[in-house]
Amino acid sequence: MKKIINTPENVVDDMCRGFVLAHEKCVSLDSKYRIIYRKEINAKKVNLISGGGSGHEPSHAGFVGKGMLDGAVCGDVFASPSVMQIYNAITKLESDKGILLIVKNYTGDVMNFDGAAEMAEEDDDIHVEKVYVNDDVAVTDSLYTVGRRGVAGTVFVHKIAGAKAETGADLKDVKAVAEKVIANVRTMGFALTSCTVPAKGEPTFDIKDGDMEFGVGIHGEPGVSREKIVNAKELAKRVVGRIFEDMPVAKGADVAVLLNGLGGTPLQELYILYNEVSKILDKAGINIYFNMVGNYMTSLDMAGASVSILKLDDELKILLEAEADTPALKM
Amino acid sequence: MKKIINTPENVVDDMCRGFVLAHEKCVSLDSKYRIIYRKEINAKKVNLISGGGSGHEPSHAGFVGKGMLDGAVCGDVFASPSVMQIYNAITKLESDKGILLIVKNYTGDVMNFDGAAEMAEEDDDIHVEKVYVNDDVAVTDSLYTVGRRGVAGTVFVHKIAGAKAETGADLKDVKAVAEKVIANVRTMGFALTSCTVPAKGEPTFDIKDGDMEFGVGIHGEPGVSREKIVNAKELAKRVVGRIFEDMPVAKGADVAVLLNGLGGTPLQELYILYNEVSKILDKAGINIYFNMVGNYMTSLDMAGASVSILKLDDELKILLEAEADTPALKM
Amino acid sequence: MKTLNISDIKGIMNITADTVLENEKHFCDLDAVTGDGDFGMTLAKGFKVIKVELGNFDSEDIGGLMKAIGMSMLETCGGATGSLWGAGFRAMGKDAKGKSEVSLVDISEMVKAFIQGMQKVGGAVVGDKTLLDALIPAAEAMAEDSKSEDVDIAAAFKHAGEAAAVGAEKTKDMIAKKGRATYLGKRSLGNPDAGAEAISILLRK
Amino acid sequence: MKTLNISDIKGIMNITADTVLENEKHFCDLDAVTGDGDFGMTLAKGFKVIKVELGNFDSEDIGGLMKAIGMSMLETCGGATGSLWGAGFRAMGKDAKGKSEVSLVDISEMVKAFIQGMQKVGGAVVGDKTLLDALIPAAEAMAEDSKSEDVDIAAAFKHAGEAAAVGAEKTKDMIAKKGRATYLGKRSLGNPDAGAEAISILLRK
Ligand SMILES: Nc1ncnc2c1ncn2[C@@H]1O[C@H](COP(=O)(O)OP(=O)(O)O)[C@@H](O)[C@H]1O
Ligand SMILES: Nc1ncnc2c1ncn2[C@@H]1O[C@H](COP(=O)(O)OP(=O)(O)O)[C@@H](O)[C@H]1O
Ligand SMILES: [Mg+2]
Ligand SMILES: [Mg+2]
Ligand SMILES: [Mg+2]
Ligand SMILES: [Mg+2]
Repeated sequence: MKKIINTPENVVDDMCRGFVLAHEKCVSLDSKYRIIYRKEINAKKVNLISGGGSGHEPSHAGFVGKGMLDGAVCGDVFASPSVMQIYNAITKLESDKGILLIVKNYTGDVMNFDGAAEMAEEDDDIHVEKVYVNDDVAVTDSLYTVGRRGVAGTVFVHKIAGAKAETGADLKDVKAVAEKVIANVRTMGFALTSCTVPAKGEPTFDIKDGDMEFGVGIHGEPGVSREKIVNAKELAKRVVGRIFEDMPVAKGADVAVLLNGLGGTPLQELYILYNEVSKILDKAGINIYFNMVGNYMTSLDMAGASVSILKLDDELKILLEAEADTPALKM
Repeated sequence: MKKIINTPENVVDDMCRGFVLAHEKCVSLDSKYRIIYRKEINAKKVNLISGGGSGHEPSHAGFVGKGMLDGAVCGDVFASPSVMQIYNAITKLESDKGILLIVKNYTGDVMNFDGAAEMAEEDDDIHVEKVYVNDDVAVTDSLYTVGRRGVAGTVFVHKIAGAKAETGADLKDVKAVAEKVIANVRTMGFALTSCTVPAKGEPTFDIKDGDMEFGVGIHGEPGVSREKIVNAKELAKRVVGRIFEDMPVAKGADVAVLLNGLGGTPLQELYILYNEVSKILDKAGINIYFNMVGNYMTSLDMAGASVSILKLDDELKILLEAEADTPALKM
Repeated sequence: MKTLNISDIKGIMNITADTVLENEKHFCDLDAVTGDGDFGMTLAKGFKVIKVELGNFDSEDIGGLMKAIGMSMLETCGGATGSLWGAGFRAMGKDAKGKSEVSLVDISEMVKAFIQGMQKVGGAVVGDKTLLDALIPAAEAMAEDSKSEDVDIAAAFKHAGEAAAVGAEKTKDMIAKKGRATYLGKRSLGNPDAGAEAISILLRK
Repeated sequence: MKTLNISDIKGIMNITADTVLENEKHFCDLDAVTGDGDFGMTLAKGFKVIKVELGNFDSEDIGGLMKAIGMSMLETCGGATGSLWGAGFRAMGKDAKGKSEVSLVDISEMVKAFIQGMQKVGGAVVGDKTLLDALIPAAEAMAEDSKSEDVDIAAAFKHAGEAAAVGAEKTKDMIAKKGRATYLGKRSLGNPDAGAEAISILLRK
């Protein structure tokens, strides 16, 4: 394992400290519960809390700030934060307008966020609503499973729900727009290499030189299938094709595209893939109204990328383009 | 080699196209000469041109925009752009106030930028000035060598000289402030893995599991010494120590720190290293007035990082904090 | 042995904790195959705190100890493990509240409560390829043993461990319906569930 | 052969270009050891364009051809190679301007001009561990041969190639003073300079 760390056990604490030192003008850290929150807590707006396992940097702490999240709870690497961590974030960010939890749909995250919300509602009478992001089309949704995973599309939920909350909207309206995003965003990813969880010290999965994992998640979970590596053009075709299978997009539609790097892939390659994705959408008569290219929801040092497509209406467009001032996204 | 590309020959062209598609609101592309330039050329201010080999994304094209560069010339991977590419950038961005070339100090870059400047001055009567960034303290400067390399500190030159040009300052003043930055910035880097140049298809150097290259450049050139990997704290100590050896920083001084990832290292580790660097400076009574943590001057997919320290005075502080609106840096 | 008091229970929990710590990497490796490789780490983190808790706890109330352990898990452990095991221990605590001595019948009830606590938050049933596939057969074996007066507690634990091992083995042939392994679909076939393997190992100590 | 005309020169340049293309990876590998591994790619990129140029060029003027080649290199090739080889060919073009036939004496002068062109932009001298360490001895051998009437051009090229090989070999024992290998300091010892090796290979074809 080749990592710039002190010890595997300290990775998350050291990272949180470094993060807050780097952005001390806008965020603070509760180091006991590993909560990163906006320096000025506004109890007159709906406050948004997200979080999950660490290892997805800049998600989620990087999106704490004006126009996006109010707090992010940092779990261990790839393990959702505990019930008590989340509960403490809720009480810390308590607001007259209530709290919205943005949860990626994983068994652990769902159970812990639900448990914390229940506790805050019962013990502290805080109004808490939750949305579950499940944008990953690699996983087929079925009644018999836990449903699709939440991956990079979560960033759009943070951006849009955050902008809505900033307008002073009520909890039910902020929740409604978050759910609108979730209903309209789909993501598909692939990995060229495994990531290495610091505590494990070795790659999560073995993979041969010419192979890739297609449909991989953001926790080093193996993907849906092991395939031969193909070129950028073909990759774009398969990824976008899988998204369209799940969510058809009409000719003439406006969409937002997030071309997300998984952590070990340089920006150069992300732009190459974006070029191919945008050619495909162009050919299909779909208009990329808004785009983001970069590392937004990573999986430690994994090489690979994901593409998220969000269908836009007028409300989503306005909120997507609203001001954001966070460590990882400024607009 | 595991990369998201079409063919090694097309890497730079595809990347440029993707880049301009992603940022089409603010930049344009001259695809013949691979020049990325501001959509609105302002011939009433000093125009800044930089560039170099590709593979350092977001450098340099990512810094084209308000408050930083006016144009970036993209060479092949790790090869400086040709004389004619640079010459065409100069004539395209011709301005009444003249042109400043920001050149990283490498034999190839210096020769090509010099050759292009000479051509533009002689054939077109354009007033061109040049500065050579040489911040890398890994390389000892000596009369008998080509001098130190230009590495991540270049980003500070773009930011500060760009802000100065935006004020309407004259060429000699913009050049002077660029040279002030160069005189006061030092960088030291290390690599945990080699990068892989697409055309070569294999890592530039072999490196064992427990080893690192200390004092590595940004082109996969081997470093100054091969050493055992040490923890983040010790890495910070060695890197900052080497910088202070070369450029002492007084107690009480204000500095800017750029903690730069080399492309394959995730943000998580950069924050861990930043935490250690900032502890060391704190102990030395040095105040981090400004910081940047992220991938700014990369070396393809190399795992590793560099630390740049810039000593600040009042002028540099104001310019550093001035507005910037570029794809890779907004403030 | 026919009954256990607080120090017996602490002894069992201590052995369990040590087994978890010894198997931290093994449990991670198992989770890496079908999940994300953190199961051992999360569980170990929890049981490290539990060991401290065991030292500090100075009442005779077995239910109180289980509740305290449950709260520690909710505080310390994230992931599916934190909520599940936290809920399990809390439910066990509620069931054994105020008891300073427990018989095999009591223990069998406590284990049932543990399972129900987990099911309340996780909703899994037998066949979903989770730790319940080891734990439920173990509980059934124990319930069976508790019907007769002759079986002593150590023997009952032994039977439970054997049932858990059989149950864990069966998870190899299951397609996951709960937890992270579901993302693998049919690819989860052939590998056991990490949680079930862990239960089988812990109960056989 | 005592003189070369434009088609002889084109022939030699074509062989050189093919040799560059065959050795693209080899030249990259050599550069990877002491530099950044792009030398073969850059040179190949230039010589691909030169091959086209050779086909299109329809005057007899040898100097004109060299100048056109120089301009192509400045247009096409970045890196140290673009400026150096561009300047070299342009200087050669100036030296041979208007000539439709060249003798060994002329060729020897052209090679000298090539070297001076490179030195004007690059400032390197013998011993700096650059391609000049192969090229200058080669030029000297050729100058020597050109003093006598008996030596034919092919033989002179052969001698030049041998001198270049010796010169390139010597770069192994040099610490670089120009180019990217300087960053290695003493670590550049033991490995030849990529440019010098290339000159040695090209002159021996
Ligand atoms: N809904 C559930 N009910 C019971 N056990 C579950 C459930 N989901 C997962 N598990 C168990 O938890 C184990 C994984 O725990 P852990 O690694 O902490 O989860 P994650 O990393 O997915 O958050 C699985 O091996 C399985 O035995
Ligand atoms: N100043 C110089 N004068 C002559 N030759 C040089 C000089 N600097 C470098 N070279 C030659 O150029 C070769 C490297 O070329 P290239 O890979 O294009 O350069 P870079 O990648 O450093 O821009 C070296 O092997 C050396 O022979
Ligand atoms: Mg997990
Ligand atoms: Mg180069
Ligand atoms: Mg897990
Ligand atoms: Mg080179």
